[in-house]
Amino acid sequence: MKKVYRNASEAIFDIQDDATLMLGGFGLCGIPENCISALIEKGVKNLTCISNNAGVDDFGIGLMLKTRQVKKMISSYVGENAEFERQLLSGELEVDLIPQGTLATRIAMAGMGIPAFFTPAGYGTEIAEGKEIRAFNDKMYLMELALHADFSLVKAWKGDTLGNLVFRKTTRNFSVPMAKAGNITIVEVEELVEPGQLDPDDIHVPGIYVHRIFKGIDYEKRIERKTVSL
Amino acid sequence: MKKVYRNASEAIFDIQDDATLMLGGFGLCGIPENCISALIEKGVKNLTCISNNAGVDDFGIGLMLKTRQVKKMISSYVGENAEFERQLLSGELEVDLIPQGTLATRIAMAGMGIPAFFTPAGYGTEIAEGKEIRAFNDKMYLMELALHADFSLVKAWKGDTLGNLVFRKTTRNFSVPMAKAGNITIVEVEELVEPGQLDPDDIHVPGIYVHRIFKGIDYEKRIERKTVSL
Amino acid sequence: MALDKYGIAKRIAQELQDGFYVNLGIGIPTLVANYIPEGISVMFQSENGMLGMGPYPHESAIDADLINAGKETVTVLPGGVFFDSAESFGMIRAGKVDLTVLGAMEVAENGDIANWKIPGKMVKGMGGAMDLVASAKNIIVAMQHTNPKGESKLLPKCSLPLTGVGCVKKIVSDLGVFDVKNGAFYLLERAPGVTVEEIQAKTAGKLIVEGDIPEMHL
Amino acid sequence: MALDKYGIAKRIAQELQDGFYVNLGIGIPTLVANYIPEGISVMFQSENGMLGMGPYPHESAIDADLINAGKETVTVLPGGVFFDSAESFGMIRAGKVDLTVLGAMEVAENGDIANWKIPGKMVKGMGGAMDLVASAKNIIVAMQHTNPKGESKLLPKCSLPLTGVGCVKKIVSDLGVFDVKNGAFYLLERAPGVTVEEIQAKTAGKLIVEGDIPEMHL
Repeated sequence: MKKVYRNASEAIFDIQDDATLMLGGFGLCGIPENCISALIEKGVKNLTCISNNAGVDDFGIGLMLKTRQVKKMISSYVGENAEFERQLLSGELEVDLIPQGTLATRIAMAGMGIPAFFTPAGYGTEIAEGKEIRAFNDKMYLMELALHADFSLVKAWKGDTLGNLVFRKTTRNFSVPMAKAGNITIVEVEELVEPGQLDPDDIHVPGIYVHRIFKGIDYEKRIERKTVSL
Repeated sequence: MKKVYRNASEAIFDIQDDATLMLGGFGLCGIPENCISALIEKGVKNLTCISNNAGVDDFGIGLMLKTRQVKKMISSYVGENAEFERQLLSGELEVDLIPQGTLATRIAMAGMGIPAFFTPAGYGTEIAEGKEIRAFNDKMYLMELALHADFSLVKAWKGDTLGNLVFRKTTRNFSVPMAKAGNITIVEVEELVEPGQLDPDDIHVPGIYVHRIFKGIDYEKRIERKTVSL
Repeated sequence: MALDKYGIAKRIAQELQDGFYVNLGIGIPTLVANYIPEGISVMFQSENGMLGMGPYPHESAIDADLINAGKETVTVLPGGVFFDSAESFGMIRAGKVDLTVLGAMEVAENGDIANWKIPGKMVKGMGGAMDLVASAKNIIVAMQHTNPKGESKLLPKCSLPLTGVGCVKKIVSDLGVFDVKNGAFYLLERAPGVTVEEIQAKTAGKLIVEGDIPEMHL
Repeated sequence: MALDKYGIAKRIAQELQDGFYVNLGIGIPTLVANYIPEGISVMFQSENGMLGMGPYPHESAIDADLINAGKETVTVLPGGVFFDSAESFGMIRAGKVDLTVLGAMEVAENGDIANWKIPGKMVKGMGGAMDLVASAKNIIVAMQHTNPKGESKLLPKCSLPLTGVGCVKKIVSDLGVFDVKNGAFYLLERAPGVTVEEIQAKTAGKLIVEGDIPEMHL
């Protein structure tokens, strides 16, 4: 099993223009900072990015928007950044908005080998247009499809060399289902350990889903909304 | 939040004849021993039991078969016990056999609020008879429905008074999806602790799914097939 | 006098029951957490993956790995638990959350709600709102009774793109408390000093006023 | 001479590749774990909820909470991980398991497999077999070439109720190794000392013999 890479650039070596990527995180919490930097350095273009949010102007996916590498965002909530809004309004950027639970579940279903499922979210709204509608137990549901990507880019807290992952607090968010859904899953971790150092009862993502792993560096962990109690 | 009960008898107080129950465990591993004893003591009849297996002659669900409390088993693999076979052949017992992954997933979907999904398991077999068949990406799938129960009876290793659960090794099996699926989920634990004593990163079943919890006693943990290395 | 946002939050907090799991939306709903009635215990769910959400952290305890669905730094209480987004919406869809409180731009007398999109304006997305309204057992809308132009937000029919259909059970506005049922708004309580006539004047949808309508106690 | 069950397991073990995640069924497939080629590392998945399954425990290390899908006490290797049954079949269905080895009562020349039910006999259930055969990327069947009556188990069409359709890619029997493709059994290797004629005689389904068929190396 040779899953360990030296750094982000090496781990993303085969991501090409026009690729579809899943990027873990919620807001700026738990985003794959190293992979994003490496994508910018590599300069791949026309990316379709599946990510719950699109970062802020000078951090996260916002950085890739600045460099015009993103063709399309598939998200539930965007527009925390001015550049995003500008590109959207000018037609440079496509956006596909999906209810957050539907987005998370479509990704999770890809990782479970389930091609389609029914959810009530969006019934009776414009989200339902063109979708199959069906009643179960007198409640109405839409059929939604599993969402796949060429690569999943995910940041975990700890990982071992077999790809077993542990997350910290609310960083699990979209990162866990994305890690399981990627055709190729690339994971950056704060701490890379040997097999046996993680308790087999406490692993959030089994290594079988993870193709590449590397120890990330220089985590900034930007906070989007700092709120405090006095 | 008042979820803590003193023992199994008190926790199962409202389980009545003709109830549908999910019972956690795989083989004899991680079965709700205390709840099974209490059901036998209570003598409720005509139960439909959803459980991957049906125990052995003198342990687990086998004990409830002996007392003729089970009308129907919904399982993936049964017949490790003579009494089971006798009742089945004599027509006293109904059995609904479901592929193990389909069974686990139908239960998991109930816990996720997804009424129906597509799986390839059983396509082209007698399991597919009467089911909706559909192709996705040139592969054939069956539509399967979420599986619900009146009560889920589950054994965990540790739990806190809010119902947060932690399992040990391969005892997670069907117990985790069943704990999330029950209309009323009743959990027995080896160790009952106060909120805050379980690491919030290491909980397998959040307490929101758990309605009742009690500290079990006298665990035998029977081993079905003892195999050793010399 | 019409309620301010704190008053709305305070009145909604009276709907909390012991043992409830509650999801609070962004804005006024978030304030509800400050007014939990004494003697009861509730757990807050944040749909980005947490149960047992606590107050904002002290400066020294800020943790970038611990935020709520509004992307604010928060804390976790003893007995809290973290999970991923798929699990989070799984428990929401399965009806495990007892109460959802969220804001709205418009509510219709049949319970339809619109709160995510205004045609012609930059659309930021629905976030988790469509999942929440389609799945929650019990939804209370916290909102101003009228928009900045003074137009009623309680309508015969929503004019904006819908977030969900027939799902709102109760509204607490700055003017009163309303059940939404049988295709109408049933006035239950008036804000202190607000008259039935004022509420009637500011409610475009079908309003039912049965008997004497009490003032709310805050 | 036809292979015994250890020989079959040994030959199948040659199909393992470094980094493979492998699910081994009950019976002969379980034995494959004893013959992992040197220099490669594989992880065994047990569908009751474990990756990194190790050998049977020493008497002193027996743990009732740690069993495999055959309900036998086992161990977990460093880097192993536990999960629940839904997750386990999720990874199976999603094609994350590289190789599945299982037994069969019958295999048809189109890749259909029957291994769970004999009409008229007590049916114990399919367990995880239907999920595994419908989902695995690569399925090798380990089996005796003929049944106790001497009848071929490699058939034009299965006579028993099916477990899955068109899914078997390869068979290792006591007589040889076969690819299953294009509606036929392609003979790849003979067991030591077994002739093509014997294999031909004992194979009821369409058998393709192209060129010189080598003996297998064990």
